[in-house]
Amino acid sequence: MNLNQEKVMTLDKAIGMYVTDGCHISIGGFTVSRNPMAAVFEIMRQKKKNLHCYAHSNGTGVDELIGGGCLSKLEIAYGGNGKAAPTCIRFKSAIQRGDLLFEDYSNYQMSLRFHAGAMGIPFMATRSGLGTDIVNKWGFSKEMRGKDPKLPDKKIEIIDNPFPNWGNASRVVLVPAINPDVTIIHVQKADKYGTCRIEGLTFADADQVKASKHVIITCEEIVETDTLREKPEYNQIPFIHVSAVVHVPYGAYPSACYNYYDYDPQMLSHVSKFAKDDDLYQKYLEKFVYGVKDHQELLKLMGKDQLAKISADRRTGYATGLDRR
Amino acid sequence: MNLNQEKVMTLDKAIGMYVTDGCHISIGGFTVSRNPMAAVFEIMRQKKKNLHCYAHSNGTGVDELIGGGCLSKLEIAYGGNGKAAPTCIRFKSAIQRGDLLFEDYSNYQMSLRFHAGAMGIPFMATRSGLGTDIVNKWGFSKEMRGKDPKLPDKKIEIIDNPFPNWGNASRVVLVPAINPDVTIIHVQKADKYGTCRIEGLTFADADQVKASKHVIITCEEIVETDTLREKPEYNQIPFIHVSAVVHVPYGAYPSACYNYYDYDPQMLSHVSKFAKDDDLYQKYLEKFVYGVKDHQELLKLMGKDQLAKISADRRTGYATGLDRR
Amino acid sequence: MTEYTLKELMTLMAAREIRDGDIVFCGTGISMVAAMAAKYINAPNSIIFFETGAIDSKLEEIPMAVADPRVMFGAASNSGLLDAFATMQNRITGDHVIGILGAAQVDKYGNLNSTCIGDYSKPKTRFSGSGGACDVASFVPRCLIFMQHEKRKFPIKIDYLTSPGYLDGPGARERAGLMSGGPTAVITNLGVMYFDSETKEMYLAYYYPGVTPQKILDNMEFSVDISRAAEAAPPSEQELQILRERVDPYKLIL
Amino acid sequence: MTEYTLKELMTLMAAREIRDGDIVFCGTGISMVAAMAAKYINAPNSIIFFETGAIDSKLEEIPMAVADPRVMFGAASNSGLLDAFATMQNRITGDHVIGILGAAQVDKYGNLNSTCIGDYSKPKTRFSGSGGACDVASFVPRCLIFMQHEKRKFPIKIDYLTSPGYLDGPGARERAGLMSGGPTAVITNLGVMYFDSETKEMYLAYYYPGVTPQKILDNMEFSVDISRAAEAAPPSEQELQILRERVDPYKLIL
Repeated sequence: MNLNQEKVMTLDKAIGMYVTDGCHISIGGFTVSRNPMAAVFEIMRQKKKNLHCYAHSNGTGVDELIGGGCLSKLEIAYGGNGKAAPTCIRFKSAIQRGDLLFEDYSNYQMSLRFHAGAMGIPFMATRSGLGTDIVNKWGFSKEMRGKDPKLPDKKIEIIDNPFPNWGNASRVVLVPAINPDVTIIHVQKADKYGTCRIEGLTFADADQVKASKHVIITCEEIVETDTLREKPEYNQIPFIHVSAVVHVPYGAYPSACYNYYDYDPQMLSHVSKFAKDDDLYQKYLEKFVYGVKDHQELLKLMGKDQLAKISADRRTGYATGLDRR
Repeated sequence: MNLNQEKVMTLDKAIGMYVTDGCHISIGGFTVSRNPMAAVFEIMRQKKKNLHCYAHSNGTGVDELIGGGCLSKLEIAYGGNGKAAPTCIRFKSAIQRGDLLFEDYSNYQMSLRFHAGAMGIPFMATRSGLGTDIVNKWGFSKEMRGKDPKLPDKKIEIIDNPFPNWGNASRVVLVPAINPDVTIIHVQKADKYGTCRIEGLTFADADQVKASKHVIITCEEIVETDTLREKPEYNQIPFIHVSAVVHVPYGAYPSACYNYYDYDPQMLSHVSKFAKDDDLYQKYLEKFVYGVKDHQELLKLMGKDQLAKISADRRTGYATGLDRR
Repeated sequence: MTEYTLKELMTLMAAREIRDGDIVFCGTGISMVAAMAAKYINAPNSIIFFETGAIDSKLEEIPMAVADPRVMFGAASNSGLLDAFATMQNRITGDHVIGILGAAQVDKYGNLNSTCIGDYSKPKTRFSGSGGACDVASFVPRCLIFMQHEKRKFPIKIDYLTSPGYLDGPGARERAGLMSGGPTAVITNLGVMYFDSETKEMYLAYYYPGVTPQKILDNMEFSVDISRAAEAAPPSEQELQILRERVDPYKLIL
Repeated sequence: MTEYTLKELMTLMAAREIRDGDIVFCGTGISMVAAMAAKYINAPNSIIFFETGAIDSKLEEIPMAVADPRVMFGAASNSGLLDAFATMQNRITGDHVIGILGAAQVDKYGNLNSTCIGDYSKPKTRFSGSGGACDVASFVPRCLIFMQHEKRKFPIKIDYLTSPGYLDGPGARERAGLMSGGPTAVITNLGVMYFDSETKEMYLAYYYPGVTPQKILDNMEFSVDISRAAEAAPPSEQELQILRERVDPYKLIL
C-alpha cells in the first residue's frame, strides 16, 4: 500500500521498484483475459530472476514469465490458455525438464488463499480436494518449507470439523493464505491514486491486490477521481491498497480487455507455434519482447490493422465476428 | 432458491409463504439504511411467532420485530439505531425483562457467519474476539444446542493455528456458518426473476441472500432484465438465489434507500419516543402497523409532504439539508 | 438419414443428460457446445455458468475459454471465482449444478487425471492441471465427463488423482469427507458409460451406431460390464440443425 | 480567548491524536466529528472509513450512523462489512488504521464494555453490544476511546468485556492470540489518559484547563498515576472555527 506518494509512474520504473529478484509475485486476469501483459513483458525485458509466482489460471502471462526465465517457483491451479494452448507450452516444457519447482492447487483453493491473505487470516477452509493427489502430493518438501520463512509450514492441512454436527461436513481442507510481495493487475479505468474500476469479470483480482504488500495497477485509461466517485459501488479497489499506477493502453494485449479489445487469436496462435521449439521461441522473444523498447513499440510492430481487428464492439464488449479459427 | 416458478408476487403472499412460525430469518440493511421495513411490518401484521433472527446491525427492522412479539431468539452484534436510539429500545427492554433468548457476536463475526453459509463451509476463522466475553459467554447453552439441530454445536471455537509459522497467528476464533430459512432484503432495482442491483453500500446483503434457503426481494423498481444485463458486473445477486420478488416503493421506509429517499428522522424519533413506554408503543403499533392494511396505506398515513422532505437529491443520493436535529 | 460426426453425437449425448432447470457448470470446447445445445433442445430453462463468475451469459458466439469476454456479455451477473465456486460448494444452489469435465485419464470409479503422466515432480507429460475441475468434482451431485476412447486414457490406475470420482468405491467419498454425488456419465467418441449405483463402477450404457461393445472394451485397460448396453439413438435432424446452425455455425469446436 | 465547551475540547484532543496518513475507523457521533476535524486541521491526508464498507467518503453533511447514506456519497468505494473489516484484520492496511470507540465502561487496561451492566443473560441495563468495536479493538494497533468521566464508567472490573484493551496486562493480548497494539488514549470530558508502555495501565496525560487531576481521580473507581499529567492546550481560534463552521455547522453532534 501507499497512501501519500505520487503513484503515477512509467512502467519501467514501477517494475524496477517493486519487482525485485526473488520476490513473490501474482498477476491478475484469467487465461485469455486481462493479463497484465505489458508489465509481464517489462519484467522479461528487465531480466528479473528467481521470482516465486502464485497463479490460479493466469495462462498468457505466466507462460511468458516461464519462457522468459523469470520464475524459479510456481504455485498454480491451471496452466492452460484456451484454444491456442490447452496446456501452456513453456509451462509444460519447463516442468517436463525439471526447470521449475512447482506445486498444484485447484482454482478455488488458489482463490481462497488470496482471500485469506486479503482478510489477514492464516487459512481458509473448503471441502474441495479431499481424497485427491492435490492434497497428497506436495511440490515443496517439508524441509524446504522449514527453511524458507516465505513458505507456509504445510501445503494443506485436513482437520476434523470442529463443529461436528454443523454444516454436514466431517472434515475440511485448510489452505494457507498467500501474501505476495507484489501483485500486478491490468484494469480498464483507474484514477491517479489507484482506485480501480474493473469492467466485466473480476476473477480474483481484488483479493490478489488486497493480499499484496505492493500493488502495480496498469490501466487503459487514467480517469478523473470525481468521475469514479460518482458510483463508488462500482469501484472494486480503493486507492489505499495501491503502490503504483501506470497508464498503458492495450496493456493486456494479446489477452483481452473487456469493452476495449478482444484477445488476438492470431498472435496467441503464433506465440504457441513458436513456443513449441526452443530456438523458435528465442526468435519470438527477440522480436516481440526484447526487440522492442516498450509496449507501445510492440503495438506499433503489430500494426494498426491487427489492433483494429480486435477492437471491441460497443454493444457486446468484444470483437463481434472476429476470425477465431 | 427458485429457478422456474413465477417469482413476482404480493408482499402478503411472499411473507405468508416463506416466513413460517419458528423459522430462522435474517433481514438486510444496516441501522438506518435499507431495512426491508415493509416486509417487517407485514410479518408483524401476520403475527408471526417464535422466529429465530440473525442480525449484525439491523437496527430499525429487528427492533420492530422484537416489539411486535415475533422473535423468541436473537443472535446479534449491535442493537442500536443512530441518533434516535443509541440502544434499540424494544430490544433493550425485552432483554432486561428476560423476554428474549439472545446471544452476542461482533459485526465482523456475524458477517463471517453469513459468508460461511454462502460458501457452504461449516465455519470461518478470524482473530476478532480472543480474550473477550463474546467468546466466553454463551446465550444458548450446550444442552439447548444439543437438542436443536438448527443450532450449531458451539457458539464459537478457538483453535491453535494449524499453520503455526504462518500468518503470525498463534490461535484463531472459528465462528459457525449461518444458513437462514429465509432472508429478506430491500434493494433499489430487481428484475422479475430476482436479479438485484444494490446502489450504495451492500452491507452483508449478498452473503445473507446466498446463505439462505428462501429469499424474498422487495424493491423500489422492477426493471427490465435486459436493462440490468447491460452491466452484469453491477448486479450483486443473480436470480438463481431468489424465491420471490415484490415491488414495494418506499419499502425501506422509515429507513433510507440510497438514491431514492433518506431515513425519516422525525418518524424514527417518534417511534423511539413511543417505544420507551409499553402502552404508548402499543398505540404506535395500532396506528402505524396493525392499523394499516399494507405499506401503501402507511405511506398515505405519513403523507406526501413528509415523503417529499426525505426525497433523495440526485447528486448526493440523500435528502440534502434535511432537518435531522 | 443425415450424416453426422462422432463429435456431434458425443455433444448431443451430453446435452441429453442435462435436465431442464439444471445449473450447468461449463468448461471450454465441446462441453460448452453441449451446454448451449441443451438450452436449445431439451433444457430451455437450464442455466450455464462459468467458474470465472459469469452466470447465464448471453452466448451469441462460442467462448473459447471460460474467461473469454463472450461469457461477460448479457450475463445476470459478472463476479469472480470466489462467488462462482461458492455457488457450487453451498448445498442450496450446489445441489442443482451439473458439471461437465474433461481429463487425460479416467479410472473405473470416475476419478480423473488432468495433471500429469509419470512422476509428479518430473513428469513424462504435463497437462494443464486442475483448474476448477477438482472443485467441481468435489462439490456437485452430478458430473459428465468427456473422454476420447483410447486404452491409455482408461488405465487401471491413473497417474495422478486430480478430481475425485468415487475414489476407491462405495462410501469412499463420504469417508474422505467429500459431499456425496460423483460422476454421472463418461461420454466418449464410442459410447456412454454410467456408474453402477451399488458398486460405483463404470458400466457401458450406450454404444454408438456402428460401434460394438467389444470395440469399446478393446479401447480400455480395465474391463466394464456391457450387459446393460444399448445402441444410442442417432442425432435427430432437428438436433443436428440446432448444433450446426445455431450453436457452432463457424465450426470453431465441432 | 474564545469560549468553548468541554465536548469541543474532547473532540479536538482526539483530532490531535490522528496523524497524517492514518486510516481512521470511524463510528458515529463525536468520533465522526473528531475524524472530520482532523482532516481539516492536522491530518489532511488521513482517510476516514466505515465498517459498513465506505472509504474516504465525501462528507458534506455529518452522518448520524455509519450506514447513513451520507457516507455513501463520493466515496472511493462502497462495498460491505466483509471488506471493511478485512482492511483492518490484514496487516498490510490494518497497521495504518486508528480506531475511535466509545463504551459504557472502561477498566484500567482499556478493556471496554458496551454490552450490559449486571448479569449477561438478564442484565440490569442492556446496551447496543459490540457492533464492530470488538473487531476494531482486536485488530488495529492504535485506538482512541471516548468516555464520559463518571465513577461508574471507570470501574475496577467491567461487567462484560466486549472489546479487548490490554486484557489483564503486559503480554496478555499476545497470550490470548490477539494482534499486538491496543488502546492509545482515553479521551473524556475532563482529560486524556494514555497507557504506560511497561505496565499497560492507564495514566493521566492531560487535564483540561479548569480541571484538576484530583477531580479526575474523584470520578474514577480505580486510581491512575497523575505524576506525568500536564494541562491540555485549549482549542485555538482556528480549531474552533473549523469545528463550528465546517464540521458541525448545524450542531448535530456538538
